[in-house]
Amino acid sequence: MLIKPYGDTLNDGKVELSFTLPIDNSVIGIEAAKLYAKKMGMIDPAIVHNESIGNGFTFFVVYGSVPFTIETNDIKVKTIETPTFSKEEIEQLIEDNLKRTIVFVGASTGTDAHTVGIDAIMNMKGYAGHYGLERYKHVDAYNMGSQVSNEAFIKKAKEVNADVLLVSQTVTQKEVHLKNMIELVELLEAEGMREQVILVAGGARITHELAKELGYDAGFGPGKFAEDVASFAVQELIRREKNK
Amino acid sequence: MLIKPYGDTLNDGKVELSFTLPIDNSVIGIEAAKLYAKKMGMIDPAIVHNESIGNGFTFFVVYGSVPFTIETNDIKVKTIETPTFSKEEIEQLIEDNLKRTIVFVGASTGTDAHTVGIDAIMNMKGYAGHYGLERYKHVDAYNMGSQVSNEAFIKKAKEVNADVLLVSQTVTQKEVHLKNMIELVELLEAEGMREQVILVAGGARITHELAKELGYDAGFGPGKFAEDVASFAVQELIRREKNK
Amino acid sequence: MMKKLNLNQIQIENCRLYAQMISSDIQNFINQHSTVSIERSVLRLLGVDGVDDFGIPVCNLMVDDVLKNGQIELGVSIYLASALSEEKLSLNDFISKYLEDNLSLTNYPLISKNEADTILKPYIDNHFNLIISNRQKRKSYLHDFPAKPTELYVIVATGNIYEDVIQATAAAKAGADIIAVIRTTGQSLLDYVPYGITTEGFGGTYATQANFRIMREALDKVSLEEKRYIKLVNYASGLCMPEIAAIGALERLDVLLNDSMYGIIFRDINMQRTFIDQYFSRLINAYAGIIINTGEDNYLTTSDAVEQAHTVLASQFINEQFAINARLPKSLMGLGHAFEIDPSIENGFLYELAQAQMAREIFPEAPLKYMPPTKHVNGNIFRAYQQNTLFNIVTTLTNQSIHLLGMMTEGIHTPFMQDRFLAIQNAKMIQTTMKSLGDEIEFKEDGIIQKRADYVLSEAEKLLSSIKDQTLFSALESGVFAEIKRPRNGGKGLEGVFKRSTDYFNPVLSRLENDKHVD
Amino acid sequence: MMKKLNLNQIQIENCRLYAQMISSDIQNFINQHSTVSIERSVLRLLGVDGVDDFGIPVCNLMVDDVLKNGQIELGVSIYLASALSEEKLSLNDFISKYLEDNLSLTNYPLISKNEADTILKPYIDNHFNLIISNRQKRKSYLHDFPAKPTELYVIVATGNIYEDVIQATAAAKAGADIIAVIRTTGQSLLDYVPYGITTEGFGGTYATQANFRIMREALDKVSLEEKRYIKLVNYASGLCMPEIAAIGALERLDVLLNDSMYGIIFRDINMQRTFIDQYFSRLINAYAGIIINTGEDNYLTTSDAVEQAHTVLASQFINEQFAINARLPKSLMGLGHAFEIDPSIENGFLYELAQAQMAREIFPEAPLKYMPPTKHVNGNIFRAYQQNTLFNIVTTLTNQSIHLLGMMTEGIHTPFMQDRFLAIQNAKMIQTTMKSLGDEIEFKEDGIIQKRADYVLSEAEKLLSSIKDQTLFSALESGVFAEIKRPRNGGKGLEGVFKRSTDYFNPVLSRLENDKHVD
Ligand code: B12
Ligand code: B12
Ligand SMILES: Cc1ncc(COP(=O)(O)O)c(C=O)c1O
Ligand SMILES: Cc1ncc(COP(=O)(O)O)c(C=O)c1O
Repeated sequence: MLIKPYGDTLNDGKVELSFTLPIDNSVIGIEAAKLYAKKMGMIDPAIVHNESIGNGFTFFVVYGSVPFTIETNDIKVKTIETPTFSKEEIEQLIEDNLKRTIVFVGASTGTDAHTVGIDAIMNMKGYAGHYGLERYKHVDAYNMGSQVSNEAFIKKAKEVNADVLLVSQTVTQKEVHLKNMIELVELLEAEGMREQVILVAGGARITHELAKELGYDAGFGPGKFAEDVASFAVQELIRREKNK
Repeated sequence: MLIKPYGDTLNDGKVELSFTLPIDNSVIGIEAAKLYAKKMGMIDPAIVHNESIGNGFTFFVVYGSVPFTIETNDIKVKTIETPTFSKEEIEQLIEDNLKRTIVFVGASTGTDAHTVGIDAIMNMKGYAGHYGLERYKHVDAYNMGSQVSNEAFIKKAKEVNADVLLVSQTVTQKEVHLKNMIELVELLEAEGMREQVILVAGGARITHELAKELGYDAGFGPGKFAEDVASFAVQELIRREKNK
Repeated sequence: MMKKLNLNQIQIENCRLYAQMISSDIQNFINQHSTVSIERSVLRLLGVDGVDDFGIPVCNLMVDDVLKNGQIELGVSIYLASALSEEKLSLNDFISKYLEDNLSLTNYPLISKNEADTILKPYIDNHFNLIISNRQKRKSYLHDFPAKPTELYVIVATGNIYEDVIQATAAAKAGADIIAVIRTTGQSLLDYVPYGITTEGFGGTYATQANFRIMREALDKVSLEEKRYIKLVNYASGLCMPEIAAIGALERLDVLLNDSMYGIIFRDINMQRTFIDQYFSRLINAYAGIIINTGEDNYLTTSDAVEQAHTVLASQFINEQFAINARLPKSLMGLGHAFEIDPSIENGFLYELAQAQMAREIFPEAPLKYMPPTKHVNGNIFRAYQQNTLFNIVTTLTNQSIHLLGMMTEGIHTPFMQDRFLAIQNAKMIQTTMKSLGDEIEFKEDGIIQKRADYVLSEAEKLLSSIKDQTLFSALESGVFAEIKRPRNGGKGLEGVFKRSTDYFNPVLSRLENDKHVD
Repeated sequence: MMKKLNLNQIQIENCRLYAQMISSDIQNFINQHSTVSIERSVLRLLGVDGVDDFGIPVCNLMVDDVLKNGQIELGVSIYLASALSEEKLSLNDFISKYLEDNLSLTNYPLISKNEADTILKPYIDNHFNLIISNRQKRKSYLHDFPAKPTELYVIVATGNIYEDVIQATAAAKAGADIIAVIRTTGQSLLDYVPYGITTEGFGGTYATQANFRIMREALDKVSLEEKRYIKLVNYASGLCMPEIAAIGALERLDVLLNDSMYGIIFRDINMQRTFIDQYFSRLINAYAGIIINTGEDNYLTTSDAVEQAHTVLASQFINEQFAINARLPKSLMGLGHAFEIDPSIENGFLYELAQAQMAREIFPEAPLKYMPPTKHVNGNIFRAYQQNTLFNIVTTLTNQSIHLLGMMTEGIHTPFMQDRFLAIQNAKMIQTTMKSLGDEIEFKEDGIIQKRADYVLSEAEKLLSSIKDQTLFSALESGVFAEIKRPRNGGKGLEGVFKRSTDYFNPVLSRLENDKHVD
């Protein structure tokens, strides 16, 4: 299907755009904003608001139509293909297929101090009504908290013989998460551990695609809970055991 | 000067974009939004919000960097070049140079029923602390109100021997104002009156550029008051008298 | 409801009394007149429909016919009845013949009123029963899905009825309870109702019976899906006020904008015409159980909301009395007001709160229609979103009934789908997080809020007293509302007004004035 | 200020009493200890500055030197004084020599405390006078441009101090009264203060003395232009809390984040280290007239704001007592709290209002720091803008002092320039349109708001009583705040804690503890 943005009529292509230009609020400034919007493909953009925000900077709001279309049939996105089961179903799966306790180790790694995300996945209490991994039968869940160095993380993983590593990354400013996430993969490879574990990342700006690109087995963003990651991990473990 | 949008660092090119796509809120939908943002020139756009707004429509908010630059020195905009004087200065100008009463006729024309704009310019009371034309010495101001047909407008202009015609247009939906404004010029030309009057347009979405394109002598948008249009008109009248 | 403002009850009674005197003066005038639009509505309620080859509605053809060739003072009904009687045709067959053979209604010998009554009765019954059944259908919906005390109202205005349906459905799913289809710019000045399904309009969609039907069907569908009865609104004000009311009644609209003076002030429609028309259209609304909405909010889009607040209240009192005259119960009086104070004015919010609470206390049973900020909204969509939050707060604190949501793009364009969605979210957040705040707070005695309400009420009392002294006609001539002056014999549509002859015959009017309202 | 909540005054007194008992227990511990960071701050306040060729601050070199080669229990000052005395060099010359010749401070015969006092006095005087003169400069600014009761606080966080200056200046011009330069991610875990001007940081800019100076100069400039004294904020919490306080005092910062427990709970810094450090840093702040800000708001970004509201209040009482111990007057106690209730919770706004008003009534003289919604902010920037409006309303209604503005992009990135501008506009609109609303409304007796405040106070009382019974150390071990558990001997920085010897010498501490505060 070919689609365009929808303002109030199919295919009108209407979008809203706002930005700040380092220029005075003047006719030249307004024209510059209009040109910019045009460069972005807007046809006859309307500068509906222009306001000086101090010191030679002006804030603009622009509305206009953009003519591009997207063919949705051509879109291919990497997604996690295994289904999500309920806590009970997952417990049953482990019981039936793995017949042992699965060990998860999780942390907010690097300099990242955000724990709410990893806690949401791991802590007993869970988040938004979804219990965390600590409450799962046949699961040992070690939540190392935040600001855990990759080295300490790997050390712990070895110590408890982890099946699944859960990495949470929230701060993405200046791509600090990429550096940190890649470093972990490199360290794991150096230790010869990469193939032994299921490596999973999560966080507000983490997508499955990104995680795969960085060499992880899966990535989870907002709106994902313990059952999502546990479903993936358990099914992947079963698959791997079978392939052995 | 070469400029780009400013998020929090010079030339980071950051802009905010929002739109609705006629697609479900799904990974495919999110990818479509991302592709759209890329088509608009955004490098590595972040879909920071995606929410179903019912019935197969999804609302997106996107942030990202756009690499285009604008050379501000190349920008040429048509602007009104005469200065704006105060009410008293304008009255003095008329007294010194024209030595007669100047007649303004104004209306919100066509089907447009918005009077606040034209009232702001013409009524005694004025707007935002700027007195309207009715209060000016040596000025006769006829405000015909709203929904005035172009024919009735011209009739009145003839009747009172108008020097300046003030057209207010607020409704711009489906370009209804363009049609109406052009029609007035054509009618004036047909009547052989176009050169006899100063023809001025105003309204929330009217720019001087647009007005000139449509064959008007000037156009005034938000933040313009009686003294702006009176300054222009009086100086233009003086210029024309001199050229005679 | 808690009384928080400690209003002077005697002043309120005085206001009502003055307004009653003002309106009964005008009502005398109304009762002696009719208009072409009333006559056309009568035809519509008898079942005259359709257009000729040039697209002119048959109702218009017939009334113009009588206007030109007969005595319109007798009313169009007697002519139609006489024609039917002579031709011995059903109405539909007669209309075909009328169009084909280019007949005139005035070419038939006039029968007696009694005979005419008999001939027209089945047609009237038929359409009145339709209206009653619509009313009952609405009632049954509302029984299954009771209405919330504050209902969220949004507009659609694409110009294309099919596009409107898409957006209305999405809005309903997002939480809107009431959908208004804004009319195209300029329709109110047409002296006929456009016909058929339309897909082209400017800043709104043509109000036609066919468009009403399409939207009503769509909303019924989503009502069942959402288990909320979604109300449909259109605009009656204009040269065709009574006709829109008629087709609104036939197509089960739930709310009609139907002010007694809006057309005069904001559309330069002649005041005589407007007063006469509003009476008839309100009679229809009363019969059909349609909530009317008045347009006091518009005063504040034109004049300053701080200075002219009392004109809103005065006008609400007048609208109330005209509504009573037209048999509207309080529960159908959607009196209008608005949140239009410049947000840069110190304590503006307190004045808004005072005004809204005052309306609530003075008209406790009315389904008050509360309009959002518009005039002081500019192109800064974030600022606008905030202004709407403030408006939503006042609505929630003062229990307004019909909550017309503000759009963040008010300063720019008619709403995009996302604008409407975000507006609904805004209102819902306030309704949730501030649910009981209104019950929790009390206003300081003799504080700014109480004093403001007291002041506005006193000013309204003075204004009403002065209008009463000079008659409403001349008050309007002097620009008492929205500072707009209108001459009694100026404006559009005066040519469509006529004095009823003593033999004036209008069986629809009689029933509207006398039938018991069936609920 | 009006009392609106009808709070139980006895419970409040009990809370204060328990908190006093809790803190004096810890204070005994504090008074027997010092830390490497305290010793480094002492060096800084004597005038030790600069870094070696590897970028290591001289303060760190010297303290580590004594730690390794001497008896740090005696304090670093005695070693420095002895070195100066023996070398007969000025401090600066000695430092050069120390670096060049790779000396050790421990290679000099220790002189007596009295001698040491005499040698160090001019250096201390010098720096203390600088601090006093800063304090007076601030006072004179505030005399010329008196501060508003509610000050608008925004952050800059570009990572580049020059970019920060541009944004801070723009924000000040747009109406911000207080500018905080957020620190780079991770700085609080560095056991040294980075040196010099920096242009690279993640999610914030390095806190260095040079950066402080650049920003202070820029803000002084804009203060004069805007005729408003623009306050400068940074973050003391972390392993270098006392050192940041020292350089903050020297560079005329006006506000420092300086909680007694934040580092323990949110940065996993050892609790002994933190308590000892916070005391010393607060002594400096008290001396320098720097407002401290506490971090109770963080409890609610981690735990649920409805359930854990009482932990905020309990912690405020504890922070208050620690502040008193460190000689901070009430006017410098910027106790923290936050608007963090999920907006989809029914009547959540009422709970926020109750909590904020309660803080205001219990700590009437404190310049309360009120934090905006963050946790329940998502990528919908319009929704976020609305949440910030609600927050701004509570601030205005309850007269909070330091009003940390919420950003519509909180769920996304550190603020863009336009985000900050719009945030300021949002707050200003509320301050104007709702100016006197707080004085105008009263809360219903025993209504939801009063009951909520009463409940939270009772829970805080219970919590404080239980902490008092078990000591704060073990309460923290059991995860009493933000549901985070920290072992007494765990976390970072314990190795930097030492017990003072009976001969411990710290002339800076003596003066901070005993000098009259000069205002
Ligand atoms: C709470 C919070 C804090 C708290 C953290 C408290 C704590 N105990 O965690 C405090 C106040 C300490 C804090 C500090 C900072 N923060 Co902060 N913080 C936030 C905030 C408000 C909420 C984050 C949150 O808890 N979300 C709720 C959780 C449940 O969502 P989530 O993490 O996305 O998790 C979900 C999924 O992503 C997924 N998930 C997450 N992790 C994982 C892992 C796995 C394996 C799986 C499967 C799934 C998964 O599951 C969860 C449930 O669905 C956000 C803004 C916002 N509204 O998002 C800023 C925010 C994240 N913080 C930010 C910043 C910059 C900081 C600081 C660096 C600021 C500074 N310079 O001081 C500091 C330093 C922190 C550091 N060193 O890392 C920025 C990040 C910008 C960016 N994109 O890089 C944000 C966006 C705010 C902003 N606009 O500036 N912060
Ligand atoms: C007030 C108002 C009304 C009032 C008008 C009352 C009255 N007496 O004027 C009422 C309620 C009647 C109304 C009705 C409608 N309105 Co209206 N209305 C507005 C509103 C809220 C404010 C306009 C205003 O008064 N601005 C204040 C004045 C002072 O500003 P201004 O006009 O720009 O004037 C300044 C300058 O432009 C300039 N200027 C203006 N004219 C001139 C002329 C000259 C010669 C000069 C020199 C200068 C000049 O000077 C002024 C002072 O600086 C705007 C939304 C908004 N916030 O802008 C919508 C808006 C303009 N309306 C709109 C619409 C669609 C309608 C309707 C068509 C809706 C409908 N279908 O029913 C109707 C029909 C009107 C019609 N037939 O034209 C749309 C227009 C969309 C578009 N771009 O086309 C808007 C933007 C709202 C929206 N978002 O949908 N409206
Ligand atoms: C009472 C009333 N009628 C009608 C309308 C709009 O009708 P129109 O613009 O089509 O005349 C409004 C709009 O604001 C109104 O308030
Ligand atoms: C009391 C306190 N100190 C410090 C900080 C931030 O410091 P950092 O993240 O650099 O440790 C905060 C931030 O929220 C705080 O509340």
